[in-house]
Amino acid sequence: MRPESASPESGPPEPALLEVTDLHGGYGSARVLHGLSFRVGKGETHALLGRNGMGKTTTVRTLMGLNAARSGRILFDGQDITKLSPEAVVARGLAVVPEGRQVFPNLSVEEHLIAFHLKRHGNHWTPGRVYELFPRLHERRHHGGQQLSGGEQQMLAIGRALITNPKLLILDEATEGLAPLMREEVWRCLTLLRESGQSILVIDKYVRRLMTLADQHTILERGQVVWQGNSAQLEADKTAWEYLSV
Amino acid sequence: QGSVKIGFVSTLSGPGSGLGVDARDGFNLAVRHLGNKFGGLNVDVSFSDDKQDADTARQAVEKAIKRDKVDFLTGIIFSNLMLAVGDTIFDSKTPYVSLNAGPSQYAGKDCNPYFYNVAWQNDNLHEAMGKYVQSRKFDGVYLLAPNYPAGKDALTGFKRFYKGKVAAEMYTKVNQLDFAAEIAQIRAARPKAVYTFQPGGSGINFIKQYAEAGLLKEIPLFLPGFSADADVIKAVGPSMVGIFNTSQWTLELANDTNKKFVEDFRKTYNRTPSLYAAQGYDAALLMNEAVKDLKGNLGNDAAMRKALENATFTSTHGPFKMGANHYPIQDIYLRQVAKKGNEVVNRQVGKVFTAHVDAYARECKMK
Amino acid sequence: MKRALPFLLLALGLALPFILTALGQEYYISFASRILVVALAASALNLILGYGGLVSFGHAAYFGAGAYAAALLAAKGAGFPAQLLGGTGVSALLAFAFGWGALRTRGVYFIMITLALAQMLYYLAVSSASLGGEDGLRLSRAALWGEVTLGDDRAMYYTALVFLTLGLFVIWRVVHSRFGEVVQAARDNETRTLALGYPVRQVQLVNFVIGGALAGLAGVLMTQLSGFANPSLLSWHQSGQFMMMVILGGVGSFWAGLLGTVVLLGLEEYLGEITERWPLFVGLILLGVMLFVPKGLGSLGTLFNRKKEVTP
Amino acid sequence: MSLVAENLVKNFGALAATQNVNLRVEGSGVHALIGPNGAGKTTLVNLLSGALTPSSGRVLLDGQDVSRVDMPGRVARGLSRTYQITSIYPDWTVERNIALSVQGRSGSSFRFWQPVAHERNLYRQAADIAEEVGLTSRLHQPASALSHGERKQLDVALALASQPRFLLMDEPMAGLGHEESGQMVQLIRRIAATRSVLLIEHDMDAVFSLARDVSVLVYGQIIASGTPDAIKNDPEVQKAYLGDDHAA
Amino acid sequence: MPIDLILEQLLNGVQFGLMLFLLAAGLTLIFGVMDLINLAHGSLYMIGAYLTATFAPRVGFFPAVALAIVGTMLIGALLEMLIIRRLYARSHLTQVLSTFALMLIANEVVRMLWGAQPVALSAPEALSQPLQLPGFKYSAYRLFIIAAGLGVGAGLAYLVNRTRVGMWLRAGASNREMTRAMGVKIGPLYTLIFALGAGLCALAGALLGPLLSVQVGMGENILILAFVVVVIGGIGSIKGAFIGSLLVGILDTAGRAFLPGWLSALGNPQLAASLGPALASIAIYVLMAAVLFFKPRGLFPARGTA
Ligand SMILES: Nc1ncnc2c1ncn2[C@@H]1O[C@H](COP(=O)(O)OP(=O)(O)OP(=O)(O)O)[C@@H](O)[C@H]1O
Ligand SMILES: Nc1ncnc2c1ncn2[C@@H]1O[C@H](COP(=O)(O)OP(=O)(O)OP(=O)(O)O)[C@@H](O)[C@H]1O
Ligand SMILES: [Mg+2]
Ligand SMILES: [Mg+2]
Repeated sequence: MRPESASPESGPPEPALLEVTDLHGGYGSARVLHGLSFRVGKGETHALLGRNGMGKTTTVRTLMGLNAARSGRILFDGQDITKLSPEAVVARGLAVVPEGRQVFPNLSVEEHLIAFHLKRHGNHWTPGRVYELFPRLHERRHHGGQQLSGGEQQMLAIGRALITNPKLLILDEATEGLAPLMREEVWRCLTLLRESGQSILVIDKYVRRLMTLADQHTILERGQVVWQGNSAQLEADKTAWEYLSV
Repeated sequence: QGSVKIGFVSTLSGPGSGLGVDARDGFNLAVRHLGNKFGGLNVDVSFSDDKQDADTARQAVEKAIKRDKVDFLTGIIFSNLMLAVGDTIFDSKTPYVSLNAGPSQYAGKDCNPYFYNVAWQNDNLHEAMGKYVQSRKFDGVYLLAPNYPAGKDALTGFKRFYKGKVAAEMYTKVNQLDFAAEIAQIRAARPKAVYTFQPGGSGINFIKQYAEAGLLKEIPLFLPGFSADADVIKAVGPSMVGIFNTSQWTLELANDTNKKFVEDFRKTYNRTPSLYAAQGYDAALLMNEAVKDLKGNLGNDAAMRKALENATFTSTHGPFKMGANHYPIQDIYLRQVAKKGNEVVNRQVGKVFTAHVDAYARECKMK
Repeated sequence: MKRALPFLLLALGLALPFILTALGQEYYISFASRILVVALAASALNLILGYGGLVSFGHAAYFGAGAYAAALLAAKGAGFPAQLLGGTGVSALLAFAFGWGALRTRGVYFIMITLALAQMLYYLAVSSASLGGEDGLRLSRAALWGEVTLGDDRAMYYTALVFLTLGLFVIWRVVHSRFGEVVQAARDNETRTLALGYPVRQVQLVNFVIGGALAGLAGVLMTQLSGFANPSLLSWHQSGQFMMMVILGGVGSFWAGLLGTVVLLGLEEYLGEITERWPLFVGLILLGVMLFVPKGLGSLGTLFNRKKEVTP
Repeated sequence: MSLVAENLVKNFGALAATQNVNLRVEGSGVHALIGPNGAGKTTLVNLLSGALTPSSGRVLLDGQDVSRVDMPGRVARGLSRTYQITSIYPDWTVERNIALSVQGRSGSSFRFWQPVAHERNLYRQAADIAEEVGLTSRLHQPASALSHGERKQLDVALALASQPRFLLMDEPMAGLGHEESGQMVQLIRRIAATRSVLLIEHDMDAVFSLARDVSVLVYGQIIASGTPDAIKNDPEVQKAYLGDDHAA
Repeated sequence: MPIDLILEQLLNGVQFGLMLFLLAAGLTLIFGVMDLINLAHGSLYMIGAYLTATFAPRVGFFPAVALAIVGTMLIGALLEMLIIRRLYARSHLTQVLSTFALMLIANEVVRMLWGAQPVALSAPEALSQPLQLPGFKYSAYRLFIIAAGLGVGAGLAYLVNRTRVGMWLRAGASNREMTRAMGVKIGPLYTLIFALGAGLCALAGALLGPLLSVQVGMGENILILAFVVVVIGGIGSIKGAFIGSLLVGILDTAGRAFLPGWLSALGNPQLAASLGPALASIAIYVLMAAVLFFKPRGLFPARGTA
């Protein structure tokens, strides 16, 4: 399959923060990604869409160095990170809110925020600021990760990623399991982050909401990019919605 | 030309292997001194490791009997292993020459024509120390042993000859590590002497801690010889000086066999021989003597038995005499750990028993 | 191929004494009996550990209890069938009692509590004069029929072979039954298994008792093979050895117990023959296997099987 | 057919996760339970299903007190649940996963001798249930190879296979895409036609399209109960949970 | 029984407990925090003792301890890089068999280098005079062991619970992949910690060597006790290991010191003499079984770990 052309009028390409070219990968012998290409500009909020099992999480894992890429290239901030270890990738400025939260059961909320705090990139996020964003976490700061409710864990996962002060924040289903008010909180927070110039790669099932948030959208279908474009184009394009079967 | 085949089954790995290795080295030395020949026949020894496990020992013994068709068996250190393999050996009618294990069963009611012991009956050294401590007329001796049948036997042996006051009779855990509690009890009880039997590592632990507590200078410690031999001295060091112990063998026994043994053992293995090494050496001498007597004709059961029973030779501790129950009748000496030059060794300081017969011999009705 | 394997193995088992005799290696018949007996106990552990996911570090307790029960019965003049029943029964009861207490815990705690319970039994045996202390109990070999006793190598071998085959057959049926399915489910996801309505603890306890009873059976055979029951049968070294065998054989693959026993005892025997430093080489080989075949030797077999065996 | 929570209380140390909850789930249909994160919804499911024992209060199933009945006992009485964080057997095939659950309600599991593989009907039923949740194409794959969404479906399949009369579903839609969410809504509707479903969900579209009754749990207390419309317009609920975008 | 003796025996109990703690501390660090069951822990303890015994006659006791610690840490680091790091992701059972193999190898190598007989190691001259405590004299060397145990406990508790390194360690134990995805370089971190654990083993070996037989296989029986301590306390909890070791030490010592007396006070002294030590031998196992029966995850279950 070939990506539906994004319209030429999308302007001159900004310097890309993340550039993925012809990425192949998967799990052991199971191939999931079949030649994926997309780019995320500096300061851009980019949505990765697609139905269940289409390879979104696999893409994220490959970006983070958790899965090995079989072939292809990942450029981040001008450097090739295709073969780097996860810790080296994080050191370059990526951070992830992983699917399924994966908070540490044996660390308290506060320890999550202290342990992974990285002072860099303007040193924007501190534990205190995370607590401001999620007051609920502050109430629970001495609780272990395992004692938190699902939603609380999700907040913590976001806080834990922010605290590394990343250049690119990746959220894989970050609103999963959040109550509507809370979900709104996250959207609000993402909007704020975006306005502050944070680059974001977001995966979420609330496509409608993403359209107000994201600049660019990439739709995956069976490990390939089948559509790319901005929110307005997405709104207008019927074929895109078919891929999402909404 | 024929050869004499010997199966040497001993503890050659694991924590107890120090004893087995000493016995083996002593045995090998004797074989070498005899020019690799017993009574003109080439000596062919196969060694196997019993891992201090009864069933492994039984297997090794079976292998030696059934596959290698050995003429003699020897090597087992621990009495519980000996008892586990005894029936197998006796059923096969292979003579066994024990270089250490001397269980009371085989000295008494279960004595067997195929079992010969060149070392001792297990109680011998305890009995000797009982007699010596008795002779010192201490008013109150503190007795300590691990809480298992062999430990109780040891104290029974001691008390067979010690008739004085027992300050306390205390049993410890098997394989105990720390003796601080017992040592505090001893200090508080103020006995005039302490006698203990602790096998293997526990023995070393006890002596180290007793010395470290400074008690050695206050309350004399008496031990059976195997708890204070060269291996223990090597492990504990100079703080052992002063400890009394009893043994059928000492470094300084002035017979030619012993002189040659001690000297060559030191030269060959670069360490002081222990009584296990001496016993290993003696076991080889006994076999040699029997083969010599048989003129190489090993097939005949009755002749073999007669040869082993009547063997006369000079062992590392003088002329050897086998009792009616096939356990040695021997002298037992008093030794004391002392500094000699810059070495710490056991000095011979007296003799406790002359031609001592063990307590079970009476019960033996040798078939 | 896979279906034929048990029958091929059985045929080999039946023929082995003749092969050994033909090769002039009769001594190894008794060694083979030992492998069969130990393999029965190890396979019983595989039922608990491999299929049940419960790492019991006290398996020697049931093995040894069976042995001591048989030795005590033999001293009272009981015959072989009575010893078998008695030994197996005592071990089953013991496994029930120990399992009942231990199954409150999980994971490493389970390892340690089973160890503790077995250690208690060990110290009891060592310090008890009526159980013979360190020396243990001796017994004479039981009569099988007529003049033949289990002291005869071949009689012992075939007896062991019969019981190992029986034991493995029982394990196979249990593992592939509804019951076995729940046992494995509880291993893989205990909470969900409870939520599906299965009485996980009871199931695990029953499985534990089956494993314990089979180990007791092996213990009885052991006394007939060796002529004694002694504390080392109860020791943690023995428990550890069973565990090593199962892990080496491949946890939860059906043949783990047999395979692990053959390889481990075989290695020790072979290397012990050629060098006094055998532990060094056994260690190196075990390490090599674990580094390169982490799921145990049994998993090598799955290279040939289409259906993947499930390991925790 | 009724499932009743009576003055249920659950404390975790100082934290009162459930405070005097009274809830009645009756007859076929969907009873939705909504509430902010950490309100105690999962805790309530745990109490109802028997995974947790209440600090005080009672759980009644068809009028009988089951507070002291363990989880298997409640399943035997027709009460099953799904998990917020999927709980399946990752190394087993989808088919074996479901068959295991079918087995639980069809005869004793203390059968030691018959090979389970010969029980064709178990696998037939498993295949039917896989069809119902939409996993037919995945039947012979190990569950570990399923995507996140598919695992959710499998989780529901496991609960369904134990033939519940009452089904407690803890966020079945979480992590599902639009299409799958839609399918799940259909599925729940079908399930609820003959069974009593207590549905916990943050996806309000799903909740309001499915539920017959809605209860709102906040800080361990039920603050409102009623029809979807009544709840939608309840100002308390809007303030505590829904926010503006669901108003009217 | 005089009160002084009771106090002394209590102190003996504490002292024995802290002896075990020296070994248990490293064990719970590796086992609880890195989630590795390391049976070779006892071998590192043995190596520490042998190295100290080798150096002590040449350079004196304390420098020898330092050298042994450094040496054992190097061996530990090497071991981690060559073998142990391949085991983290493996099941506990694979770890058990692999480290058991390491134990066999270590025993044999030590036997090749030092021989089968035990070697000598004595307490330093400086600590040979007992100290006068109120009521009784007590071995200065054993007091030194108590101090070392307390120091190690405090240091480790601080490291694991208060420092970022400790947090990374705990995070890595529960979810290695996610910890890497948070930017923690787990590889070198684990090498370091394993070496630290080896260093603690060496310290234990060096300090216990003057009281216990330094011989091949010396680590195995004491390792079981250390595991008991760790499990009673709750795996991964330094505090738990500390309390657990005190409990075990005091119970074991009290059982040996007082039980026979109490039993004979109840009647038959003959029975008491044999029943007492029999009970004392299993006392700690009874304790462990009882603790786990009522608290299946130990006294101080570390948060969230199984
Ligand atoms: N560990 C694994 N081993 C093998 N295959 C896997 C594994 N994890 C996922 N897959 C397969 O990879 C494909 C893509 O999965 P991925 O998790 O990337 O999808 P996704 O787009 O994130 O879906 P979702 O929206 O459900 O999270 C799926 O078909 C899945 O079955
Ligand atoms: N085992 C536990 N120990 C201590 N506190 C707990 C435990 N389980 C839950 N909690 C606390 O109880 C409260 C309720 O948790 P619960 O998981 O029931 O919330 P929930 O309503 O399901 O939330 P969500 O919608 O986010 O899943 C939370 O504050 C949580 O931190
Ligand atoms: Mg995903
Ligand atoms: Mg919840």
